[in-house]
Amino acid sequence: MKTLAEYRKDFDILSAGDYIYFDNAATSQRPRQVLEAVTDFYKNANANPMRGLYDWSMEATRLYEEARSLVADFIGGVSGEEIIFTRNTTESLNLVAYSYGLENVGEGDEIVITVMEHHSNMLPWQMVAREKGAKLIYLEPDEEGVISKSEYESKITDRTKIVAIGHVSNVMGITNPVKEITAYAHSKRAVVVVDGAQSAPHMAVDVKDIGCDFFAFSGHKMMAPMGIGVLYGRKELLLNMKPFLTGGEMIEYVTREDATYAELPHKFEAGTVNAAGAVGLAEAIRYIREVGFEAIEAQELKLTTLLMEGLAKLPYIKVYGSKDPAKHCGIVTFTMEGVHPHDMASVLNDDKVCIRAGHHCAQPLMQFIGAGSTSRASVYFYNTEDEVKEFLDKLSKVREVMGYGA
Amino acid sequence: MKTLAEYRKDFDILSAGDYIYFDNAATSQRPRQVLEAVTDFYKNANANPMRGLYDWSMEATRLYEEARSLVADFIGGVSGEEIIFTRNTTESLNLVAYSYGLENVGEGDEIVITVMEHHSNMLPWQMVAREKGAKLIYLEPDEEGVISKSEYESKITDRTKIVAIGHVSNVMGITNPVKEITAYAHSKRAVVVVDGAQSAPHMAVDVKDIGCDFFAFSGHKMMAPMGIGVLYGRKELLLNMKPFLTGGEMIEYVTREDATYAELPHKFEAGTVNAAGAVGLAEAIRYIREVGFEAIEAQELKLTTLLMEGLAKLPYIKVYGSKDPAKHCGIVTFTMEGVHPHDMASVLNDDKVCIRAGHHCAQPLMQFIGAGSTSRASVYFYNTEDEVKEFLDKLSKVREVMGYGA
Amino acid sequence: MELKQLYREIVNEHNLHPVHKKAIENPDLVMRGVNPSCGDDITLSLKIENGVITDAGYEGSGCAISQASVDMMADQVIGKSKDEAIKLAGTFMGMIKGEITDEESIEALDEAAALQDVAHMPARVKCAVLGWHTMQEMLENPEKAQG
Amino acid sequence: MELKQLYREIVNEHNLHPVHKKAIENPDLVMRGVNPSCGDDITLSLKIENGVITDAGYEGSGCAISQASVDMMADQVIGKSKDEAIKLAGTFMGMIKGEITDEESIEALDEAAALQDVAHMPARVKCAVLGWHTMQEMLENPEKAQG
Ligand SMILES: Cc1ncc(COP(=O)(O)O)c(C=O)c1O
Ligand SMILES: Cc1ncc(COP(=O)(O)O)c(C=O)c1O
Repeated sequence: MKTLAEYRKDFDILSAGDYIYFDNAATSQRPRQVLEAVTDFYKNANANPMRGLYDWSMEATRLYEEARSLVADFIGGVSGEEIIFTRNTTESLNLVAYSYGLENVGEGDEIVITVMEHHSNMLPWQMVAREKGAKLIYLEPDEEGVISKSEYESKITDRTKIVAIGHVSNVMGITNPVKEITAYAHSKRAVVVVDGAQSAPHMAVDVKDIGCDFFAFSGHKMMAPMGIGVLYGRKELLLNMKPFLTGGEMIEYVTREDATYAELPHKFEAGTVNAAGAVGLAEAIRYIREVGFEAIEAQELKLTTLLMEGLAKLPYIKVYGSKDPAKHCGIVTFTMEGVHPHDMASVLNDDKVCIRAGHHCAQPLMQFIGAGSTSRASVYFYNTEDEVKEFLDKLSKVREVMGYGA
Repeated sequence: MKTLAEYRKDFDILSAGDYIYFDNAATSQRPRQVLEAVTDFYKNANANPMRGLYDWSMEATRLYEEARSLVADFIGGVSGEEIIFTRNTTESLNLVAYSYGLENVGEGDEIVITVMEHHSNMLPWQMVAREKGAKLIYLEPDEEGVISKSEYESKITDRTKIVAIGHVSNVMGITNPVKEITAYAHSKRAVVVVDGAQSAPHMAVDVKDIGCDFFAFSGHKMMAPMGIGVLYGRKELLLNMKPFLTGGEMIEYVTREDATYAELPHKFEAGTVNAAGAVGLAEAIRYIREVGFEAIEAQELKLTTLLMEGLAKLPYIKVYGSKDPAKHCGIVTFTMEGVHPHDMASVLNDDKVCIRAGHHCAQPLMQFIGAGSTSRASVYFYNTEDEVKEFLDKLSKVREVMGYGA
Repeated sequence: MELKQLYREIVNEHNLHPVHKKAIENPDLVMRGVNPSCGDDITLSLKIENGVITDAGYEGSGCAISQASVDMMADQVIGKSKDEAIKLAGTFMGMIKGEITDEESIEALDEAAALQDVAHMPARVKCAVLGWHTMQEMLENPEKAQG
Repeated sequence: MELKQLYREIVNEHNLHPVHKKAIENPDLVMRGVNPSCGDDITLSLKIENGVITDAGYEGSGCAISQASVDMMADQVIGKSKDEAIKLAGTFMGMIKGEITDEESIEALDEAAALQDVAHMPARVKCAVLGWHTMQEMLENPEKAQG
């Protein structure tokens, strides 16, 4: 079995440079194996899948559908018909908003989301609420980032048609009780959409166990190429939904007036598919399985603990969310007294440390926690303790650079 | 300067195998340079573009925006603000249908398309017509595939709000008079959408010269990776359009109720962008420029001429569209008496020849020309005369295999 | 069997000189079967007396594999009971999908067993099973098959 | 200039001990300037007499670069005519975008010239120009700047 240090060597960008990459919640790095899987696809079997009657196209189709099966398996053994390939989480969530939301939400109905949502799981619901005259209700977390039972039980009601909730917050790192919320929402006959962008890369996900109706995630945050994402949807719901994008590959018959649509999941995949992207995602899943979520979680916890312990020693640093590193999913958001996050990020960049600063596509959460802007360090399993130590060391010098003496 | 034979060596899949790939209208092959540009991106500057304050993210942003400028230049020197990156032509056309069509077409209005359209430039307009109670009007070509002046002048009227037309038909190979149609449509104050999926890879396109309002194409048909496409839109129109997909990266401010949107073109690019795909598209454009459209068109004409001359000698073959090879853009669609196209494709595949058989995502055109299904051979500049000869030789033996004697 | 050999030795004969490509008199069950991606489109008719298929015919068009397959099927099922025919259809579809490979089961298909190699041509699977699938549908759900 | 040096030698002083970060009395022009992606948010006030800027002040919050830049700008433009100020803003923005590089033009910016290296930090360009852009806007379109 390879050690984590050996896995790290699969990432040329990490081995090559002297950069510390702590912006994994934005996008991950890709191991050589994934890049090679994509290149091999183009070198050996590149063709437009789905319709060709020749070897390359059949092989491309096989690889694409194999990727679908692997994804179906990866999120808990659902059926391949329930897996739709999209570009990213954002497109997956928009698909649900347009094809399910606009059709099933009416005037006076309610849609429940949380104030922690990424804009991608917020704006589509604002759109549905606006178009349909429905009300958008926000769940609010406590200090530690937790959505309490009384919070969701008081706001999810018989009027609720859709509950859309992030599995893991990209700012607080907290894992929301999606299973409990789903059970409660289902008791009110609401449909539940889970934004898994920040969970799928970091923990074993079982959508059947969660019980949710839709689950969305992005390949690029879990070592797959950019440009490939996933939407899981329960078959029963997908069957009754109108297509979203229309065009080639998603039809059975087309006449001048109308069309009948292809079977699931093709009904939702219009146009030439990103087969190479799907092949890359399949390879990323194989890679994750080889490393194993146990090892991934253990390393992330070790790094997060070290990070939070180090930050706690700096009196001018404020960390958001839970005090427990195990509840951060590798994501630590913080501010430094007197130093704007953008200046901090620039100074750290000068030391070849990559962190994110800003609103993290979660402006309402920033308003809620009363911070205009914050800094975020997010790790993945290929990061090291040495990197965390070096980061803390560099960070402790930022205030001096910013004129606050030593 | 490299010869075409030398360029061909850049395509590992073509050099490696003994396959004749004549399904270029479905998707092209990619040269090593494009695959390497993508891999290099991931190896050197991979990060989520647009928001990062560190070197990798700034470099990723620079490369992504450089790709945009190159695309803007490639289609005739428009502004980068007018270039929206999408997944493919299908998504580009859906964007126009949803964000422009649904807002600007009303009951009793008319949308004019042609019966030759690919489903991707047909179903979105059927959707708009259905949702809005508008009428979808079909332009019909003559025997040679030509849309005559009287045809479009009689059907584009004051009631026409949108004219959506393929630049080059993916079945007939004919180039439609998009410039003339645009001028006429504009005189009726209709907006013109051009589907450039089959033109952009094969000829110099100048959208300003055409005068159209929107122009859509796919990277994967012009040697770029799968998963990246383009929509050009006139700034004036884009400015007034609502966003299509919503989420991260396309906003300025978000409150709990509402959001204000980012400037063009970001307003239309929600979620993590496919920067690596854009980088691949940029490299493909550089590659096309190096080869040159003159050389590309000359080679395609040579091959098409040889192909059509050869087909003309086989009495049981019927070719669709113009008799003039120069009017086929490398696309030749045909049928063989007594042999179903699917059987033909299977038999040819047994001889390692890749052609497409079926309805080519253009069922209404199939009904119009009275063929349930046809075969299509489509070439690109990297194909050779030897391949055409071998193809003709193999083709001439198909009827024997299918039981028609020698 | 190699593809060209399959055409030459089996498929062409049934495709070019079908025995059952015709309307039959007073059919008891009639059903249309369509394969949209290929354009194959057949209408299958069965005559059934005392639970036994006494005649079978089809009309329509499609690729050689779909036509030959349905012609062979008609050959096979005439004289068989409904249940036997349903079972045979299951065997055929299992074979084509590569799920049934034991010789004994496959031998029961007689001449149609020759299509086994279509299992290696995923793009043609739908063509090969069209007739069989249609027959299974109409025997299992006779209420859907107009008489 | 290296980034840390830039902070230490120029930016910090203006950021931590700004001279003009205050309301001015009876301003003639007031305008808010916002940089949504960063959250920088300032309100700039100018007092203008006979076409000459006689006082300038700002309030709000933002990163050190945006704050220092506007503070230096205020220093620079007090005593200058509206036209000179507009021209200076053009020079500053040209310098930051890397379009103006000749020393002579840049020297006119006095201390603000030190921000030239922000041209190599694309992500910070918007921070550096916020104040200048706002001033240019309000001088060119005084009707938009409430008094
Ligand atoms: C004319 C035409 N329009 C649209 C498309 C759709 O392109 P894509 O599948 O890349 O979205 C194609 C190709 O399949 C085409 O040939
Ligand atoms: C929680 C969450 N949801 C949604 C997204 C959007 O993902 P993408 O940009 O890949 O569509 C992200 C990441 O940016 C995220 O962190």
